[in-house]
Amino acid sequence: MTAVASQDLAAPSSDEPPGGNSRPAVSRTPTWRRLLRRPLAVISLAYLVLLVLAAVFADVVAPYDPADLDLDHVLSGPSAGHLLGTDPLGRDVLSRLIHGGQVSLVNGGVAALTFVMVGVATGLVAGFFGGWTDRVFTWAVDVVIAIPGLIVLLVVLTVFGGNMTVAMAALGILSAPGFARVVRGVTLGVRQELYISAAKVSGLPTRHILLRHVLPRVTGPILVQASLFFGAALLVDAGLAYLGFGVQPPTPTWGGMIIEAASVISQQPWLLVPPGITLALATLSFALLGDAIRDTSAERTGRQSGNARRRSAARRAELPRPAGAPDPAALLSVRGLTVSLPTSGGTADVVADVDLDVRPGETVGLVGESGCGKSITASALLGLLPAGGEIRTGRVQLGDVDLTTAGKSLLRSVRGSRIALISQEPVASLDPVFTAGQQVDELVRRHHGGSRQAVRARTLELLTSVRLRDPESVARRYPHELSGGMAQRVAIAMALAGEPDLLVADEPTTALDVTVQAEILRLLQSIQAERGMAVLLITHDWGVVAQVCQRAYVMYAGHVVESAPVAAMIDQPLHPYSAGLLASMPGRGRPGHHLASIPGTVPAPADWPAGCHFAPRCALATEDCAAPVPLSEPAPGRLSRCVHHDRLIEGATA
Amino acid sequence: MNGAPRHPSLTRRQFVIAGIAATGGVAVAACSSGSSSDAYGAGGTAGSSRTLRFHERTSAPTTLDPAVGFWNPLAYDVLIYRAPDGTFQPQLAESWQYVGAGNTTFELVLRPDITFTDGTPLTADAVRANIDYRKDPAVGSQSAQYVAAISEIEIVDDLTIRIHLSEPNPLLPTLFSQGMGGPGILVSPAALEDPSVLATGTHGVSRYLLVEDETVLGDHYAFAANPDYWNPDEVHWDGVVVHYLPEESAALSALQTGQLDAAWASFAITGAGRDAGLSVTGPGRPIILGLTLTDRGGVVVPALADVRVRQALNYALDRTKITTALIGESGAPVDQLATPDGAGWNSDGFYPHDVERARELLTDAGYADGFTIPVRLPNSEQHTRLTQAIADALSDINVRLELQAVPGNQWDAADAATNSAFGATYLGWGIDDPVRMAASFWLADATNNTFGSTDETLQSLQEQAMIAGEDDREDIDRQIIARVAELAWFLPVLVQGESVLYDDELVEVPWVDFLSVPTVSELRPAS
Amino acid sequence: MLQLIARRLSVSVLLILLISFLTFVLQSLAPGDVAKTILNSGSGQLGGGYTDEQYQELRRALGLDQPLLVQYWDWLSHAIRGDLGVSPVSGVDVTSAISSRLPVTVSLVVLGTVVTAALGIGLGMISAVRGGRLGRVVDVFSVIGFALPNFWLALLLVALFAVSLGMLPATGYVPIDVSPAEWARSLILPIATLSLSATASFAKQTRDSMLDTLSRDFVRMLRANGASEASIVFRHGLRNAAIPVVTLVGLLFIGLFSGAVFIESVFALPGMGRLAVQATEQHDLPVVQGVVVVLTLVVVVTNLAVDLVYGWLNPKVRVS
Amino acid sequence: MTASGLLEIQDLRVEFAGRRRHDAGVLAADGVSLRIDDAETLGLVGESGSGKSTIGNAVLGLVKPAAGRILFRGQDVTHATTRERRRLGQHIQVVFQDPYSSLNPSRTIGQTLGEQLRLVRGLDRRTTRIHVENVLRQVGMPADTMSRYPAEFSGGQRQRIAIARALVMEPDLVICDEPTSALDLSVQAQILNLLLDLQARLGLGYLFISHDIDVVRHMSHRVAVLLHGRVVEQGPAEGVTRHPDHEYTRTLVAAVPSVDVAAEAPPNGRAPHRNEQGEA
Repeated sequence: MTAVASQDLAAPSSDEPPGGNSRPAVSRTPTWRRLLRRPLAVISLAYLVLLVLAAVFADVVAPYDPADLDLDHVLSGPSAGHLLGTDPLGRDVLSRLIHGGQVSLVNGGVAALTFVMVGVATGLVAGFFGGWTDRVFTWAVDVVIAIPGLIVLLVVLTVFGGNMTVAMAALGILSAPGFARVVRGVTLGVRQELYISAAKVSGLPTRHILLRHVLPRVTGPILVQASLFFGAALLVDAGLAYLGFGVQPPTPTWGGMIIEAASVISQQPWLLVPPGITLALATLSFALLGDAIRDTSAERTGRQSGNARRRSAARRAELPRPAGAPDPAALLSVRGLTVSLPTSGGTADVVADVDLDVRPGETVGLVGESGCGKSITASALLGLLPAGGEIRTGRVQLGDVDLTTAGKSLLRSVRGSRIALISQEPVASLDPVFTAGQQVDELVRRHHGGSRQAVRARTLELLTSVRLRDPESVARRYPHELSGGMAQRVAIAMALAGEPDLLVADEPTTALDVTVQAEILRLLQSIQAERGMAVLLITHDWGVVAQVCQRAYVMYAGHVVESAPVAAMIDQPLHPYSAGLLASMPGRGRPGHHLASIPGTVPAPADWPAGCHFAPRCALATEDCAAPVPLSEPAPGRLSRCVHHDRLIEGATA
Repeated sequence: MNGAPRHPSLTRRQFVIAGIAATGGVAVAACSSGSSSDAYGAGGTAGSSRTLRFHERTSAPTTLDPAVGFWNPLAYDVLIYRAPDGTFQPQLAESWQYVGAGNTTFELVLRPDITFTDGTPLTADAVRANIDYRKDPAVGSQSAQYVAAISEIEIVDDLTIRIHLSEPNPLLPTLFSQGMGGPGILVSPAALEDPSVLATGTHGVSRYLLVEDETVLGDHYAFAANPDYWNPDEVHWDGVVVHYLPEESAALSALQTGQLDAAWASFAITGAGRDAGLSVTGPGRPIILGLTLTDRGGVVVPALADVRVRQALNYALDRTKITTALIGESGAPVDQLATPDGAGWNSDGFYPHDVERARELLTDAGYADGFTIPVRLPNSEQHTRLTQAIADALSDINVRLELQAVPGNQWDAADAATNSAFGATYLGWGIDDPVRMAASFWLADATNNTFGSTDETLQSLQEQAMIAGEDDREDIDRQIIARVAELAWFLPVLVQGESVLYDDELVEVPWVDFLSVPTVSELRPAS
Repeated sequence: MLQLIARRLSVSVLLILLISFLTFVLQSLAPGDVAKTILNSGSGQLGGGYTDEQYQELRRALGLDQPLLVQYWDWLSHAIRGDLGVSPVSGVDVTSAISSRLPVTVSLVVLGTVVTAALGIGLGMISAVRGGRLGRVVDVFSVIGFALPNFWLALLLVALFAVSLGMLPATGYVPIDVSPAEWARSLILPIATLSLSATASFAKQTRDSMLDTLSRDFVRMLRANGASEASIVFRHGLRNAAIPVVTLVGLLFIGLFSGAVFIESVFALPGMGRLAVQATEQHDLPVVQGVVVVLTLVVVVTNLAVDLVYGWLNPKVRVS
Repeated sequence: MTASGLLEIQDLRVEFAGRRRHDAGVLAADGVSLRIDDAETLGLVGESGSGKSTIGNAVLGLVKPAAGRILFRGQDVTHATTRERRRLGQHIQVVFQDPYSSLNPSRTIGQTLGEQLRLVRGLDRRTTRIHVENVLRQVGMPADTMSRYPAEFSGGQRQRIAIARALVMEPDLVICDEPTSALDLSVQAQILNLLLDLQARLGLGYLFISHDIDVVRHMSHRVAVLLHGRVVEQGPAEGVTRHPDHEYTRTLVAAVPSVDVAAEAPPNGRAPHRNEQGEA
């Protein structure tokens, strides 16, 4: 076995291309800049800025003095002299609206500020320190939430002689608990983050950790909630005015103006419109802004931020060859399968030109690292591509059915009864709100029908067949009451309910401990032996492949790069990627010495080279690799997508 | 006096006051048919059963106890009825008179063969029990201060009672009529044994009986005609439902959609109601609005100590313009504390709009550059609006008003401790007999006389009035009002009334002019 | 289960004590008192119709001259026995004052919640499953619904449907036992007002929750193994998506009690909200306290109900 | 064995409170004694729930031991105060499993790496910068890494950065808590190689925690096997992993699927179906 690609590790950035062109720089843009790319956010922000500016420069902007009475022209509708008409004292409505922003916005601001300060301070402290602070917090929140807020607000206003600043601060406090819970929740989450532990280990002061590490993560929710609450506070401000708590005359406020209008609604209904609309638009803007902030900050901290816009057009041009004929002897025969998925910049092919055969009763491995398209291939087989995903070309022949052209109902009838799935996270793959038994029942009923008792009997039979020791008790349990191994057995029972010919096992043991993994693998093998069922096993673990598979396909960056009987492949891989992967297994290296490793990482679909996808990381790459490389058959029963496969053999024998 | 129990409610739901002129009380009321089919009771004309659905005002009575100020003409007959035209008419008392000169002894003769709805007969003892009930401080009756002057109650015979006073008072006919929760609103002595029943039930000599099942306290009250009432001619409806809608605009909507037959209406909906095709009569129930220039001693605002300054303020107002702009036809400008052509009214007036004159007076007083008056007022749309109009007018003579509007439930004109930090307070008062206004405003110990201002002339006029006969009072009243105006202790702006909006196919409203304070019991089916 | 209920209710007793005491203290700090309210209530004037002696005597008679704690204890010792006292202003028994108002508010709030939740969940489900344009419409309306002041909206609705079109009563309330049809008609506009603002945001939450559920592993697993689409959406999807939505229903229910204060004023409904506002204005402590106790109970019971439903829906938090 | 190794753990006991009040606590570490010398790697292997990470966290001061002692260079740091921790942070550092969670997404790499130098060591901006660039170079990252955010890097790159963060304080001991478990095979090899290089160059001691026996064997001088919070076997890496004494270790080793068996026999029928123990 050769070290295909051992590298000097100390050399700077030898392994991975600097800057990681696989992870684009989208999120370097500050949040506010990305916010400005959203038209609604811009409009909302512009409106709010306009309101604030108008309020600040009201004396300059407003056409009239807002307190200037004109008793000869009261309640006039809109006119050239008074664009929005006049109020019951003949004052200019537009000018009052402009000035009204001063008080209303300050009131909203006071409420929002209190809200944020109380909510953030308490939520942050409770979430970060936990323990008794958290218990006190939880208790206090329960109390405050149970307080009939509006009544207390009325009482507070009475106590403070209608002082709106105090009332708005009280509103902020009364509304803060819900928000504080959110902050606490986020903080609890952030506290679990390992970078917090790392900061603690380094001895960073708690204050620093809170302000620099936790707070910024809470900023998103803070901005969202503050924005929404600001809008809500404006409404409450107006509502309180409606109940008779206004600011001092002659100071105009929006709420006050609505009340004024309501008191003369029979005389001049128009007056209701300008303040109502101004207020509604302000609230609307705050809400939209909040939504936009939420969306952008989700974008920013999101972990997936691959973009594939650049190359996707070119990719389309490079159409795969016409699909070859399916293998008639195979149970499943895939030819020329090409799958595209939506990405931030359009769609990109993530699986290209895949051929794959599984014969009845055979166990076939599909091996590769993450991002190579293994799972997408499995999803495509089942017709379960994520939203926007699409099989662009190719055939998936399952017995006599071509799944790529099958209609929805045909597809549904095939699933479960001909082809079934178990997946990686056993507990997550069960519905948390139903018992294990109920979930198996459902599929048994679906595939076989029958009475309640018959269904349950069959369910217990299935649970027994997956070697669960006490099937009746397991049937009664909820997924969270099951261990990973038990959950995976239940999942297998579900998959077996329809007696499928082919089981797609998508990393079925990756999340399990080795001892449990061994049991599950044995279980799969014995079931397979009993039923003559074929298995397509998707995994990144060569050991698993070696243990249970007869043949294996190796995928790299959307391509099948090699296929061979497992033993032969492990003995002598015929593609540099398979060789590299095998060589980098710690179990095959010399302890304490460098492992052979492949430099770099699997590129994102948008960064796939036009020729051999592996060429940029390949020690054997030459100019020949720049052109698309077809699969060739260097030995009987073996396929390789490498022009240099012969050099691998030389290396091995050398 | 009388009172409409408009307790000062805080909101903009008009806490307008139903102050009511010395004449009748306002009533509430209405009867109800036995089977109301919608929120407002049955429609008015339907066949044999006629129910009146009526909106009284925006704040509901707090209690049905008539001693606490709320007189319901449907449920409580009174000894002496003060009619909408201001005259006193016999109701449960057949006659009454002062005995001797000096207004210190008053005799009432009761109508015979009257029983309360609970069957108790009406006797002189019942009247005494009612007087005693008003005296109880725990009851909190507004008439308590007037009843307090009753030193002795003499039962002459079963139907005759004599009241002896510790000091002269010419207003006992008023005290025994429907105003201010007085003892003339007779409550069954049986009920007075346990007064707690008065809050939610009616226990008088009643034209209509409260239908408790169809009543929601504080929202609407249903009444059905009392078949045993002593004077069936006065029972016009089979039922009356009295509503208190929290918003006037809601009342207007209800009138327009036929959910109500009639409603009291302020300026805010009167015009719109007329435009919508409803009939309008009024305005009545006058109330005077403006400012009380409380600081006549110049404690807070030295300038106000000078009578020329106070007069200047009065000259500076264009009352006609303000009245027209603010309330249109629902009121009239006034420059004195009286209703046009009512008791004490001086028809020549005192303060025409004359800014020049105002400036001269200010200059003479040394305040040509003006000054600032802190003003305290209740924070309700209508009152702040008027105060701002006043402020705007005064700014022409460089006088600035610094407004402090407090929530309605904190507003109290009698709260001297708080109000003494202000130069002026808001004035909203249902015009009353000048003699009684004195006790509220211009006697040294008057409840609303924040700084205890006194004036000898007013003092002596008051003394004359207290002992004067009915015929002499008219002139003395006029002198009192004139003196108050000359002193310029107030800045009255307008008298505002309310109108009745109604559907004239269903209801007939028999009066109304500015003085009148009609009661719902006078509404009758359209003929 | 019973233990949980018992524990929660016992905690809520403490809660009610605390909150009632806070309200009591706050109310007592407020300028003015119920004696003034009573004295002014019949004067027909803007205050000022009484003498100081009268005022002091009435205060004594009402026990307002007692120390605060004595007054509170007096209230509490009666309240414990289920006697919420008598309003000094109206003389009405607080329990009956509240119980005569409660049906109105409860009709409003319960129907409002049901309508909002039903419409919201329905719309949310449809837009989650169908997606696309409906989803965007729901988004837009949820924000607009949030932004409109509800009393303002109410005024507009009355102007349109009651006054201009004459289709519905503008104001007023008919008890259900008088006429169920009229009862329903009298509540249409108020409930429309309450629901308009909340329905869309409800739909949005439901949709988000539904989409989240539908993107989970187990849904893929069910699909892959042949479960029917109807079962996936209605059995698995709805049940899982309902977990956060139930919390929302609880919040909505509690929130509508506040919203009802405004709605009751605009539509002249004789409910608790108006009672509360009026009592606050009048310094009518027993009534305010009564309302506070009832509302606190509503909150406590609602939260308990939400927790129970939550546990029923979500076995992970189920308490044995 | 000298009295004062680099790190010595004596009879360590860590309990976690039960989920509910009356539940018995869970023993996450029960009488664990371990020792690491300078430039030595001690491998800690076990399945999930065996308490291997807890031991690491106890050394780091992230969980409070219920009993036992932790000695760093002979000095008891079991209950170090915040101040002592700060000093200790310059000697003991950590590399965690999840390269996504271990870097604050809202701070640049430069901020994350530099803050400890500035706040704990009190270095000025310029010195800090030089220092950070230097460390980044050591782990094979370009200098412009400093101004970038974690989201711009792949998992392997992040793990390099996380290693750089540990190294920036020039520690003597690095706790490697499953440092490659989240990485793909080819990247895992790169990181393992890097860790070996750094140890050779800087003389670091590693506490290498992993569930993967192959990785542990490859990296460690000595290995301790954990089961339910107890060390069941401890000794030289080759010996423990190739010729285990303890029953559990044997099960563990046997359970690891080996690639080399495939070459020997065809898979089907090869694996004799042992009587399986169902779980319940």
